[in-house]
Amino acid sequence: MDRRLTAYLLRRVALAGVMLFGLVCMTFVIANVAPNDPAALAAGPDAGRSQIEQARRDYGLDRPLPEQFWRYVSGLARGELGRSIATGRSVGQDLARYFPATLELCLLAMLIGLSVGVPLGVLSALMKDRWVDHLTRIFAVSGIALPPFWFGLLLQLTFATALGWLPTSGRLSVMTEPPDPITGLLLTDALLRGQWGVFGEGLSYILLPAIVLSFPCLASILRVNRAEMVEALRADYVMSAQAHGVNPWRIVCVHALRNAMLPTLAIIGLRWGWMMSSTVLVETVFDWPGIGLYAVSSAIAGDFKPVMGVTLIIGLNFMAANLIVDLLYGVLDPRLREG
Amino acid sequence: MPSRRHILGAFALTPGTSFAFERDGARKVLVFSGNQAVPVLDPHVRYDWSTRMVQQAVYDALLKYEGSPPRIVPWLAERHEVSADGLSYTFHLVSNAKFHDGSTVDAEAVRFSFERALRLNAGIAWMLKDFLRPENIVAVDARTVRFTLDRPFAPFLSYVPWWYIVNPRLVTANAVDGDMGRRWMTENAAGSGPFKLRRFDGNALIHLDTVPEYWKGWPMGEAGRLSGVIFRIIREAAPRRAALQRREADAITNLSPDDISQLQRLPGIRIEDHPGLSTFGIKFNTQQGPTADINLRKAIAFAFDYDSLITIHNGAAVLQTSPFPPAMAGHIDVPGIPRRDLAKAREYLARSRFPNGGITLEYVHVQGLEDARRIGLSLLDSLRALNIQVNIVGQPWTTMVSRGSKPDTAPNMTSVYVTPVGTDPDTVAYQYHRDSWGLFYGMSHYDNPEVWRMIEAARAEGDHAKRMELYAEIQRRIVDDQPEIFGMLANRLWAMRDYVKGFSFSPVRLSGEVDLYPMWIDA
Amino acid sequence: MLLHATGLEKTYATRATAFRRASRVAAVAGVDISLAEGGALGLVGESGCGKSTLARLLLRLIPLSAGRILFEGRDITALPEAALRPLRARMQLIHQNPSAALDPRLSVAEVVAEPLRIHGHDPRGRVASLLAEVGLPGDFLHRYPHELSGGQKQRVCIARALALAPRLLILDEPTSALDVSVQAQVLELLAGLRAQRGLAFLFISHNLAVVRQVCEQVAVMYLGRVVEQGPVDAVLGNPRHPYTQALLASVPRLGAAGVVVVGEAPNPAAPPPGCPFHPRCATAQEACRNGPPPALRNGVACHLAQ
Amino acid sequence: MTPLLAIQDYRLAFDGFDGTAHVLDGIDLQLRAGDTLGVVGESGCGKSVLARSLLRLNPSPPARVVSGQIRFEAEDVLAMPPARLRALRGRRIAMIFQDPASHLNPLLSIGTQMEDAIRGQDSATGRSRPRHAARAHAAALLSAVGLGDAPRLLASHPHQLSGGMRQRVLIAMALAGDPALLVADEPTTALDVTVQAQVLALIAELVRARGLTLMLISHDLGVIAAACARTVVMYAGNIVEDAPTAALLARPLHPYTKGLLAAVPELDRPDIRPRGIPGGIPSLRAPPPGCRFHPRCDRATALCAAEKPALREAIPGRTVACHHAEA
Amino acid sequence: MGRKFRLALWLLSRSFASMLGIALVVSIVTLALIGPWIVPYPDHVAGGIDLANKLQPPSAAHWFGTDEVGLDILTRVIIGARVSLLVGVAITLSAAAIGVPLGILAGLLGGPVREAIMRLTDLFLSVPGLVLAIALVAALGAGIVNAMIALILVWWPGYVRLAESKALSIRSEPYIEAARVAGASTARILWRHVLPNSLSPLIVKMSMDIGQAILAVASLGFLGLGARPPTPEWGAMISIARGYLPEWWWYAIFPGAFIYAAVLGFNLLGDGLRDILDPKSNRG
Repeated sequence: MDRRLTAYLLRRVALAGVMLFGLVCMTFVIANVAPNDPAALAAGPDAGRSQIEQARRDYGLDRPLPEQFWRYVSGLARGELGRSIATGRSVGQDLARYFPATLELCLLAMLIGLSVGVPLGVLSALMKDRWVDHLTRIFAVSGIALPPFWFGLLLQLTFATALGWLPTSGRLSVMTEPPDPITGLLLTDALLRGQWGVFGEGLSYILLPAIVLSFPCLASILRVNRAEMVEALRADYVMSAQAHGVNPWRIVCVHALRNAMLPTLAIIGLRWGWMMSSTVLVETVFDWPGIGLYAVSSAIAGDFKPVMGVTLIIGLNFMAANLIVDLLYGVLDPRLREG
Repeated sequence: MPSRRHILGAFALTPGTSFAFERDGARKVLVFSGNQAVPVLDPHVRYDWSTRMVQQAVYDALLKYEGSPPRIVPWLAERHEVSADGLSYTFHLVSNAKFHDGSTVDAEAVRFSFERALRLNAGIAWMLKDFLRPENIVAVDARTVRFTLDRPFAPFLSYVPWWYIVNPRLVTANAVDGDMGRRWMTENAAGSGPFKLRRFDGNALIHLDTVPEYWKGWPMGEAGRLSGVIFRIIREAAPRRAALQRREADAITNLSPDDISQLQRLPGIRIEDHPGLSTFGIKFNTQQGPTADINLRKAIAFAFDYDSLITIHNGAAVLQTSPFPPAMAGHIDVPGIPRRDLAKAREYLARSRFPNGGITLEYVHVQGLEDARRIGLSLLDSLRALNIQVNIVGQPWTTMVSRGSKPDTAPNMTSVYVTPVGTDPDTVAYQYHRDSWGLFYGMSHYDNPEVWRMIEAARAEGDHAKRMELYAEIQRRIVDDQPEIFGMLANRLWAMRDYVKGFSFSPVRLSGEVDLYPMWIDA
Repeated sequence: MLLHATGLEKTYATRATAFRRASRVAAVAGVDISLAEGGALGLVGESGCGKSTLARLLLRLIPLSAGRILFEGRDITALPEAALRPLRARMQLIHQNPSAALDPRLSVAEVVAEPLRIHGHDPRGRVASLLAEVGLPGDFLHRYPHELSGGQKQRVCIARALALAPRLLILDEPTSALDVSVQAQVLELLAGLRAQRGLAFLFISHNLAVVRQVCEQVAVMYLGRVVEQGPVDAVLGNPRHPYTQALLASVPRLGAAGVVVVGEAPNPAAPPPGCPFHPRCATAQEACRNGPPPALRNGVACHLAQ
Repeated sequence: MTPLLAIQDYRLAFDGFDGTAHVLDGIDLQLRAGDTLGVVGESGCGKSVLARSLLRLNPSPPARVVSGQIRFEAEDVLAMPPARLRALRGRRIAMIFQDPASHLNPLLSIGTQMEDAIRGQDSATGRSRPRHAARAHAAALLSAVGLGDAPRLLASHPHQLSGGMRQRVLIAMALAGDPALLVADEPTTALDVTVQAQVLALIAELVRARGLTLMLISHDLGVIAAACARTVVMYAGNIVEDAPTAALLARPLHPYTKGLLAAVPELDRPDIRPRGIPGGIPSLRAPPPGCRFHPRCDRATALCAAEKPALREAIPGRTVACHHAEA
Repeated sequence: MGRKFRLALWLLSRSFASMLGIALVVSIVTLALIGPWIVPYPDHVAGGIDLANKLQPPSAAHWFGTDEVGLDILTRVIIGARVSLLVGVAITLSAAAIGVPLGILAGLLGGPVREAIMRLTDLFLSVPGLVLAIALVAALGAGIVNAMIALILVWWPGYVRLAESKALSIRSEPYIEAARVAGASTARILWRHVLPNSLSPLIVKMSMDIGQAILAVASLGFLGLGARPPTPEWGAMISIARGYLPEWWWYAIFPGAFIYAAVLGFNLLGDGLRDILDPKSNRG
């Protein structure tokens, strides 16, 4: 890695640091505009005044806000994300437990999105203004328009309840012990450990939520890819490749698609963050034990430290995804590589 | 309704045949499912129905509640004595009780556990905190422990079953920074109960193994003993119900009345439907705003459509006839407790500061509580007759409690479920004491010094008959002052496969909580 | 002197990315330009030589890196934008691509009226006469740019530029986007306007024949510098700088192919040392390769031509 | 002898919202092997569309062939099945384009693009050649267009090359299939004048050395004059004049050709003021009846508005489409 | 402009998807406008309950069946269109009203102003929108107004981005230079040239965003953080209805289908408009 790239990376990381601080400030403000009393939550329903005051001291809620903020930020610097008021558990540890589930879900969804979206985009572009194209476009817009929670319920109703092909919710059946973690991603671990049964079962559980989650992303990829393919197929270099008698398949799959994939890549970077964000809906529907469900249940209970933690993790993911996309751009686009 | 049958046939029953209960080797595993997670297992830090169900499975206490009406039976303590002045309680422990690591449950463990709970000052601590100081718990000998209260406290024994005994050796070994093992105990157990933790993921699944050599033995006999129990958290009603139908779960709870009426019709499924102890009331703000006016409160109470409470629950509820639940000692049916009577309602309204209505009142419920929301709709519908608008607001628990802590901010009306943790009437009566002001069950900021005096007196009264007399009067007075709409007691509901045996109901347990110890599968 | 600029320089900095170093590009490097009232100076050179940048520097549309500009004898180098605005009435610009130079949402009448409104004149009546002056009939007033042909659009642009009665017109390749038959019409129009209104032209073009038609003076630019300057007939009839010679020789004549000159203009971000033209120059010598870039003396900037 | 290329009454229309644009309106053109033909005309006259028609590169829709035939080596181009068409493209007819920057794929290396062209030709002729052989052939082609240091060049990407080099690379790719006809569509318009001279010289040299037939499209009569022995003048979708270049320049017959010549400023004759042709190019959606040039023509008569003049041989070896072109 | 308008119509009519979009949007808007006068049970809009009739399947009396307190679902779904449309439009307009001026300012002024605005925008863009909205609504309390505030807060940065990039690209247009040469001030350039020429992509984005805002509000409603009872809101209806699946399927199906139709309509319309007004833009 040369020095320029290192310097660039450092600059981006520093920028990300500033953004994260901004995020922390924002979430902290939100957590504290609420006219609620977290100590009452911490102390439990039947607690008397003495227990509530005890909880207030335990969680440092009796300190002035600037001090609380300082404690939170300095905790972050040490890698601590604070404690959940409702459960007293460390948010960092909770996230470490739930994030792999979400990551696995998002990775699979992205995989589905790419492997369906790109070919459909190409097909649609090749068939521009034919009925295949119209159908694909309506399909693509549907992906964005379908409420994920409703779509999820419909899939559950069809494939789990009516047909009984797939399980309704959860990540594994009750009697299946998850494989010992290597990566923390259940499917990967099952594969690495050669536990095919667990892998198959895990797949049957993740399939529906991953499909629902992938839909908007798939649709975006499809739309961008189609538009860019249409553009690329009209481009002068495609015409000259045709004139030079280059194999038509190669023109589509290499000459045009390579160019169309660049903007598609940018969309993937953007969508990664959105996708993580929409896990709050999908995980709620499918009882998927990830950070989305964690965020929703905490937020509804008025427990904000977990929500702040989830916001930070998703923000971080968003930034990382965009950094990776920028770097990939440099790899794929020779124009960016050298002056 | 043929159409519904048809749907049911299509949606629900097809897969049922291919599933059976879980097995672990030769033994069976019971899968129980509810909606509520168990984030913190520490018995001295937290309790709610799901948490306490698991705590009850892995821990033992000196005494235990059983049956309906609930009785207190000896458990770790084979017997106990109370001194004549009502201050000193002496418990004698059984000889054979062992923690899961093999060490004996001795008097020191009991002392340690009570002290730990009091010092942590969380969870259950409120029950005894004001009467018992840690230094007044003495391990007299290895099998005798004595508690000396600061002042007489009649409900003492009714709380003891919720004070679980933890293994001092394990707790001390895992203490960090003087936290008395709090961090470790969040996800680990140090108990002597009938079950051990096998897998603990408080948000998704808790797998408990039976302890074969449990000191108390197994009521169903060794042959019927389960391999263990899985508590699976399924947050949504529909998939939970589907899980029961597909036999992915053997027993489920947190059911809506409509779920029950649905499941009742299915073969192989049994409904457990029992009168509960939790009261639902709509607390008025008696200090500030329009509802400070007793005539308005009465008007609302007479306008409310009580029958809708029963209809909403498909009949699985009974109306309150007193502030106290019927199962509570000292309960009386208070004569004249309001029922819908629009003429009377209008009469009271005419006497209030708002003779023609024309006001909007806020009705707050905990966000996500379906029943409370629906009752809000019913209230809204009822009060239209008085030309009173209702603004239904769902708020997080924290916000609701924080608002209710002061009369200035407390909502006009707040829907509140209250579950007494013991059978002693003081548990309920004390809600109406000044000390409860601002706590969630004290949101009405009920102000009647005479009632307060009677509550204090009843609390310290040793004579049972006199105590009950006092409580009867307290109930009458409270109904007179109408600090709330006295609502209903919803039935506790479970649905289980018919091969699930050993279920025993006790109203003192919290909403979905079951005693897992006696349960087994007969198939 | 209507316009007198000395030592104009413009360097751009490009930003560094993950894969690219930040660099500085000298688009214009030390150019002196003078234009007399009513004169016409041609600015010729190949693409990227800095002639368009120079035009925008002179109009103060982009910030200068160095140099001094006198317009009507007044130093406008450091004049703030607000103080510059009234002066803009007297120095106008015609763009290369008339399609892009017209706001697609404004009608012809609105386009021509805009400068008048900005400077507080009543546009009524003037617009139609301006259009007539550039040879467009009155029924064009309510048309939109997309309804016009290229030549007509350029006429509208000229009308807009003339609205404020400027003294100086800077024309940035005004006919290169037009067809030959239309180009001749527009050139005729421009020549007529210049004669009638006594305008001064700074006429930028890569087409030497057009410059020779329109201008009295010419400056030849190469890589940000003026390499030869003088009366148009002298420079184009008897070029002294090897680059000017090459440029003239390359033009295909009717009936004769152009003479081939080797190489292409170097990247302005990495100009060659010495005379920037030396890698392509048939007569280059040691001094051309290593010495400093030659300065413009007696109308030519060449180590060998003096 | 059959001509290499024969176009008969070729009409092409573009369908759009505003109606149908009759972009080519009955083109008749023949080309013999070894010809160097220039096609000149102003923007929108249809010269590029005509060039692309030879390889059926006009996207359809919106393009639609209304009538006519294009025969190359006696085979009907318009009726070719896709496989034949691929064998035609690049191998028998090669094409180079106006803007070399946009006609090279920015993301692929020069080597990849050249190899694709070479292998495309191979598969069309049923030959197969290993990758390194294709690469060697690419290097040979590069040196044929005057580009040295092939290995480095093949590894580089289009943006690293200058405009002239890019056009040379495109020419090299056009030569990959050893074509009989080279169609060059404004090959120098985007280039600077010094580079333009280089590229024109290269094309002339290739035509000479390889015995190529050339069809050079340009709006610049100077460029055509430099490279072509014969010139065709197009106006609004019609061929209006077809003559040996020298004769055309010396004595244009069609009024439009005359106007065009008079409008070009001559570098060496500053004393002659160029004159424009009044009016503008007509709309192809609603072209004027009769001769499409008649509204701008100072010699137009009622006949011109009524009847479209056919191409006729006015002088031996020269044809013109004008009612009034005197011999 | 007549030709442009006709061209737009012609292009739209050629696209089946765009026509479908227009049809859906027109239907939803019509329903929203005349809803209160056509619903079969106007009483059921504001919460009168009818427990005797709860959970009735679709029938002649109740085309879409009834809900868990006996309210007519058709009535509530139609009135729900009013709520959703109002909220969607309000969120989009407010977000645009905040974002567009900031973006154009940033694009035109450049320098530190641009840096400040764009960094703030980037910050908000990197925030997971739905999570932030959930947190905000949870903090402020559930309710349609709070949901709107939260969504406006996460929505405006998109408009800054769009307006800025549009302003940047327009800034380098020769006609802006021409205006500067004519002596136009920055404000005049903004108002007369940049804003009108940025309108097309803005209109496209707003059309799409109305759909997305409807979806977002429904999502919050689904999580129990949207409209309060008795306000009929599609997402909140599904939130309750999911507890009644699968037996009482009609309760969840109809509100969901309406959300889908509404969002689909606005997105297809936006897509169609983009093809006409703004063909070169990227389609995220």
